Amino acid sequence: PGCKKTTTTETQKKVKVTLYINGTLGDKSFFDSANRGLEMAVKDLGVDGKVIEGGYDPAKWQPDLEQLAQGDSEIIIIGTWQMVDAVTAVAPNHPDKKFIIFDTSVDYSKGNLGNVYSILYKQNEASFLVGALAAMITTSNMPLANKDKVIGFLGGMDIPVINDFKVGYIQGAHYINPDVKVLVSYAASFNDPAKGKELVLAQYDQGADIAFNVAGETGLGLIDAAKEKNKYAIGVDSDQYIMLKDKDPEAASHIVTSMMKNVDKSIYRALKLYLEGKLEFGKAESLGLAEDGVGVADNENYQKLVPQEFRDKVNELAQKIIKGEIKVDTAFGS
Amino acid sequence: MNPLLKSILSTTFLFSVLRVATPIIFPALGVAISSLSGSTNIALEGIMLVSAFAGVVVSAFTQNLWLSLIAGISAGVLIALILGYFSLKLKADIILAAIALNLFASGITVFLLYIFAHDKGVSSSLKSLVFPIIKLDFLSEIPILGGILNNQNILVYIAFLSVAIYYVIVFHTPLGLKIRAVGQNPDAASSVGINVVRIKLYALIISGVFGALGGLYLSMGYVSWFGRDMTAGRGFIAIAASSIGGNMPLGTLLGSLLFGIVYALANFLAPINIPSEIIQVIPYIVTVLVLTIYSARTAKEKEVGEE
Amino acid sequence: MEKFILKYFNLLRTIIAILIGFVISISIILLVSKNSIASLGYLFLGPFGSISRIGNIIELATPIIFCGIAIAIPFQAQQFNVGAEGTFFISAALGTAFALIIQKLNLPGFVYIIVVLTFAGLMGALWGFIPGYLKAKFRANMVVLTLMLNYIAYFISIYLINYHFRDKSAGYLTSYRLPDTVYLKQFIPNTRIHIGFLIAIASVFIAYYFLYHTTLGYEIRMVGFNFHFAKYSGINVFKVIVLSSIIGGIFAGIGGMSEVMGIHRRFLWQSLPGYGWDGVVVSIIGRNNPILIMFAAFFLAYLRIGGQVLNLLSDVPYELISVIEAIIILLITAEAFLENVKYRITVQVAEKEVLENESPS
Amino acid sequence: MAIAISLRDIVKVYPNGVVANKKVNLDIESKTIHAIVGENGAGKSTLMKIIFGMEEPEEGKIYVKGKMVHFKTPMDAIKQGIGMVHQHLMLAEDLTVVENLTLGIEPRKFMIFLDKKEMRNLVQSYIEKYKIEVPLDKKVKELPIGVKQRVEILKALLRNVDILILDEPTAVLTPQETDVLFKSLKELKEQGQTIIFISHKLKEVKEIADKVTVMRDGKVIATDDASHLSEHDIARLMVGREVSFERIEESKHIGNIALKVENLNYINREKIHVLKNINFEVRSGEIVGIAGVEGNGQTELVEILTGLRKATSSAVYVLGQNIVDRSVREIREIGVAHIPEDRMKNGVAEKAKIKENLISDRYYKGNFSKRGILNYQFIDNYANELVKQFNILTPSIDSTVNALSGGNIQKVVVARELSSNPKVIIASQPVRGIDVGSEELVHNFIKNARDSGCAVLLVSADLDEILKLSSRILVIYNGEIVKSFDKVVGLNGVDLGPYMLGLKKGE
Ligand SMILES: Nc1ncnc2c1ncn2[C@@H]1O[C@H](COP(=O)(O)OP(=O)(O)OP(=O)(O)O)[C@@H](O)[C@H]1O
Ligand SMILES: Nc1ncnc2c1ncn2[C@@H]1O[C@H](COP(=O)(O)OP(=O)(O)OP(=O)(O)O)[C@@H](O)[C@H]1O
Ligand SMILES: [Mg+2]
Ligand SMILES: [Mg+2]
Repeated sequence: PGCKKTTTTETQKKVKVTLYINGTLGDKSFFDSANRGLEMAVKDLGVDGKVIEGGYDPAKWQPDLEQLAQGDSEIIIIGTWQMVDAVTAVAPNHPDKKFIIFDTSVDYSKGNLGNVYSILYKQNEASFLVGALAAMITTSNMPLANKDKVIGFLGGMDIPVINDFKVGYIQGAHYINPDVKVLVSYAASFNDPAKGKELVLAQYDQGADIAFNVAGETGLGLIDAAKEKNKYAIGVDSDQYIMLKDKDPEAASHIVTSMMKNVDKSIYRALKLYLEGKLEFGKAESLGLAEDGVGVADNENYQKLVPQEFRDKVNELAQKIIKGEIKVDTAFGS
Repeated sequence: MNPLLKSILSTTFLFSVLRVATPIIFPALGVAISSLSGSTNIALEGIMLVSAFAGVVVSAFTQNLWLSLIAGISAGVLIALILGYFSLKLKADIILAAIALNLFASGITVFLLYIFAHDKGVSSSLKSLVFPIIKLDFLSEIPILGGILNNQNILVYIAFLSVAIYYVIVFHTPLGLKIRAVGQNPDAASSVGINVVRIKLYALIISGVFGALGGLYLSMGYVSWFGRDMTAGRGFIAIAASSIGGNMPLGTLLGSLLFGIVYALANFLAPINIPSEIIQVIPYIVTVLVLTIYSARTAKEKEVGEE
Repeated sequence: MEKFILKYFNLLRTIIAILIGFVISISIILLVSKNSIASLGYLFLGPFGSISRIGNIIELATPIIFCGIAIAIPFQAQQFNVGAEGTFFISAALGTAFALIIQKLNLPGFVYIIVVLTFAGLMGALWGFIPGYLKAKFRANMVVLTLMLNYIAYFISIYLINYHFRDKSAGYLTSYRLPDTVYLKQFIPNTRIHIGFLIAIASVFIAYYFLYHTTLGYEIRMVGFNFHFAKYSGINVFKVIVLSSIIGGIFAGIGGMSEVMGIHRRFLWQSLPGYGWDGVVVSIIGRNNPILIMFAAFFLAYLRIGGQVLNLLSDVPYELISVIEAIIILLITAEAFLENVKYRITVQVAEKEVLENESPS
Repeated sequence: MAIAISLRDIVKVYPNGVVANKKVNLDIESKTIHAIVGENGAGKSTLMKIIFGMEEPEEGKIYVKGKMVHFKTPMDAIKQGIGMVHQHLMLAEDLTVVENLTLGIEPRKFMIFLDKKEMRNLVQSYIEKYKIEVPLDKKVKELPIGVKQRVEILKALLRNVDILILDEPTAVLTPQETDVLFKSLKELKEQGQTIIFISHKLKEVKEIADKVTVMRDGKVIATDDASHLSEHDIARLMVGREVSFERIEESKHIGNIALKVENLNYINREKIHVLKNINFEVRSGEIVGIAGVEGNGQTELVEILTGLRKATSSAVYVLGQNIVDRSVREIREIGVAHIPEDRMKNGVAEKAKIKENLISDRYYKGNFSKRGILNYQFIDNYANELVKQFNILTPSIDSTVNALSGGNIQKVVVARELSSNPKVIIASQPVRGIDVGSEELVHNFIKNARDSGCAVLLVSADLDEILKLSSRILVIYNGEIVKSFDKVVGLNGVDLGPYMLGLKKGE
């Protein structure tokens, strides 16, 4: 079960890329997604990729990064705001190395970060869309909808990255109908699916008929709850319907759509640009609906469950956001 | 009526109490029986984890519930046996051995998960069975109780049955008598020819069985997959539950139900608009209070005759 | 020869246990690694591979030493207080908050540092007081109390940072950065070894001296040996139980804040970091003796850094590293391991000395 | 006569290197009562544990009824018909008497369930057979110590043994209880049991034993018929010198009142009136003995006088100061020393060093420490001095107490208490489990303390001890002082007995 590819016999030198995860794989969220992006790049772009799980002890991250910078990787990919301090400290000492940091940005005014490229995602924009969709569904007469105007949100922790989803979601829901009530629960854990399920069951009991999970593994409990209570669920980060449809078709059938945060695509894109010599280091890029950094999953189930008019409305709202006609709030800097 | 209040007063709330309490009742019984034998078993966390994992994997590959049950129990018992071997035979500190085993369980399950499911988080790529939900028609006739008791997972009923089994083992079998004797005074027990190490090992094995059922419930009842570290501290909460209950059957059940109630309450209260940390902390504060009040009442203090 | 073996038996046993642990680890690595020889090197020699890695060992040992002492002091009084985890955490959170609040005073660095560390120590004492008092007064079970208090400390800390001191520019739960003046200096180039490490080492000797050379330390140990006896002798058991928890809390509190002030420079934990449990591990391995605890902490840190290097440079999966660590810990405390050998040697020595000098009656 | 047990060249080395038995040879004849005596630490208990399979010898052979055996666990010994009552009680305190008695041999129902009725029947039948009365359904912790001892004996008999080892069974018994026990033992012998009996009370040995073996320093130094040996002979063999059993000289100087107890009452948690209106005083220079069958309130009285327990109502004056509501430490500082009844529970910290045990009441004062820092140099010298003075058998003051024999542990307690320059000594069973040589030593220390002006309150169930030391005697029964004897010379057990048993009352 090695994750490392050895390249001793290659004639042409491949670009070595290391993805360092300040946590572990299996989060069903951006770490897994980033890994997918790297795998895509290994396959299609022929880079030499390696992924390293750093674990959850923050004290280790900076030394690890330093080690990697001293190693033979040309590009080091890291993610999340928690790595900002580390990369800000390490990158200036290794001008020959390139760093890509996703889901956050370094502060370029701190100087000498010309070898760092930052990727940001406007998860609030896509969350706005699923919020709007949820509001339309709860007020509809779709088979599993009830007459209460209540929708649910399950967050992993009460922190800005999570609340950025929440803010967009609520704004989207209220854009459709200001009377819709949004139940918000936090699990205080990203890996307690049993608790996630319990929290959402309670939301369904309190009148919600659709709920949106932004809680990593904990969020998988939401989908189970939807299956058990026969309600709707909204996936996150990846297309969770596609992920589940073979393994648990019944649960998958409750997922109306997923709010996609395309970490994988963005990393693939960055590496591709790099190989083409077009990636601009020393700056941050913000990827929203317009850049396909985020989106709403469009799959067979979405088409089957959600009426055409709702889907049209979602598309229409997306266009408005892209054009700037709707400004979506954010939890950052608030 | 306020929908929140309405839902708390409903049968669904009590229904969920039982469901939430179940993965605490099992390990709490496990903690209780090993405590009676004189071992502090804080390895329930690890025991539950390996059982939850083994159950799902075997279920996915055999599609046979019985085999998964056997696999889950065997895995839990195996951890208990390792704990017993090190703490009883090799005289390792049992707390330390348990900490090491919890670490071990957490690592090995994720490692094997990756091998079997090619995923380091959840086993959703493995199609696991779940233990059935029991529909008892006669129960639905009973007004409120029916709503609470009916349609629960079979393991919820088994949890309650386990409390009774625990009672019988402890108070009505020679093994139970020996376990209590060994726990109170091992020298006394060995002076009548009882093999103290063996009895403690039996208690740990039983503890492993209870813990395993708790683990199986998490991965094959509560949800239908294994997730890394999915026990999320329930093995530690179980220590509190059995301690509140003085390791006695009814007490341990009540202790676990107390947790079930406060957790379920916290879940139901979660959507109201106060900081989640404040709601999340409630169960733990309640435990400290209950434990303190309970201890104050039974304090040996007065017996010693001092203030 | 036999006498020599007997004298150093415990040391020898530990070394053999560790060697067996290593052999098992090696087997695991041979099994899973494509490049096993290199992997072994990473695991065992990696930690000494460079100044910065040696630094890593010391950096990691620092909080473990603090927590080890924090656990050992109540353990010496037979109070199974596993609350260092929560105390470490909440003291760091409160200390960070305090440091940020008094930032405006523009205290000179040295004073600022002392004030903040003292405050954190006090908070640790306060948090340690709770289980100590509840146990002494109401006989509540210490293990359970402190387990629960760890969760409570966690939620209070997260609440405090999240709602009152969160860095608004950060997407994550993290406090504002502390002002530079309050940093504990990292004094060895290429490492993050900071003044906190020196405080930890000083704490080891202070705690050792405290336990074995002061009257309060004596009282703590006597209560631990037999509290009926302590009470009968006139020792105030109530006071000792409470004080042992408080003093343990002080070390955990200072440890938590030193980690913030020396390494992270902000409060950034989102979950309990586990140093308190490491403290339990080293405290038990070190038999509650601060000096031995220090060595145990270095050893545990060495193992972890070896794992970290292995993780970075080899193909051995991350999870197996904790499996290896678990196996080594299990073996280390196996007291009865080789007990037979020791016994046989003891008998030989004793028989030689005693019986042969006696004329059989 | 047939030999029940035969030991050949038994050597036992404890893991700490102590050689407790050094090539012991011993034959026990069937159907006799065979006493084993010897100083504290002579290796008696160790030898018995070897016979009972609790310790394995390093060398030597054991024959039971002619057959060589290798016991690994007590179960093996029990199977060969050997039972043992240990020096320290071996009962599970929270279990009932029936549960304790049938532990390991429980009658079953349907193979796996306890047959509780049959359990009681079984016990009942043995109670009738051996006439040893015990309550069936009480928890052991609720029983007085004498009854616990009976439970122990019954427990051994219940396992159908024919060789019964009793390690100091009378140390905790009253004379009356001892009498009852001895009657049972004689009866048992008649019924064909072989009994090995260990005691430090030579009078008892003379009374009941057929044979006596004397051990010293891990070896057997003599075995003979009991009738051939006088108490003095045995004592001389044991300690290698003459030992006096005479009453100590009268005190020369009786001073002021040092301890005064007025209207002391104590009602315990179960609402039982344990002590009723106790009034007495002890003057400096005198020893007042409190005689009584154990469990008549002595424990509570001593604990109240030493601050370990709060009385319901009382006035207690030590040297004129009222000590009600004072802490243990304050009471000790006024000058009260306390030799506790249960040395293992209160008297020592087993796993602490001897020197640490010797300073537990004074570590914080004088030269022992300064400003909270212990002065080990002083402490070491001090402890070495006490070890020498009180003849404590140990390789070093740094040894832990649990490696000492029972008697030497008692000496540690006595050494600490008597060396604190007390004005009042409250001594509970001060020589319990101590060999005759050391007993004399301890008694001498108490006497010297008295002569230097100390007031001594001696609480003991051992009438010989009371009669040997006391200047005055109070008899306690059922929480009341039922009689006081102001003249002791010429008194004997027969005079006290009726009061102790509550048959007689009055001034
Ligand atoms: N009378 C008392 N006075 C002071 N402390 C006491 C008293 N009784 C018990 N304790 C405390 O309780 C400890 C052990 O007592 P016990 O075994 O009865 O309690 P426990 O609940 O098992 O303890 P723990 O919480 O440590 O597991 C002692 O070390 C002492 O600290
Ligand atoms: N478990 C043990 N570990 C180490 N040494 C021991 C142990 N038990 C007894 N000893 C030592 O062995 C020797 C014999 O002890 P033993 O208990 O057999 O004496 P004893 O004759 O029964 O004395 P007493 O009359 O005081 O009960 C003593 O020196 C004692 O210190
Ligand atoms: Mg609706
Ligand atoms: Mg003895």
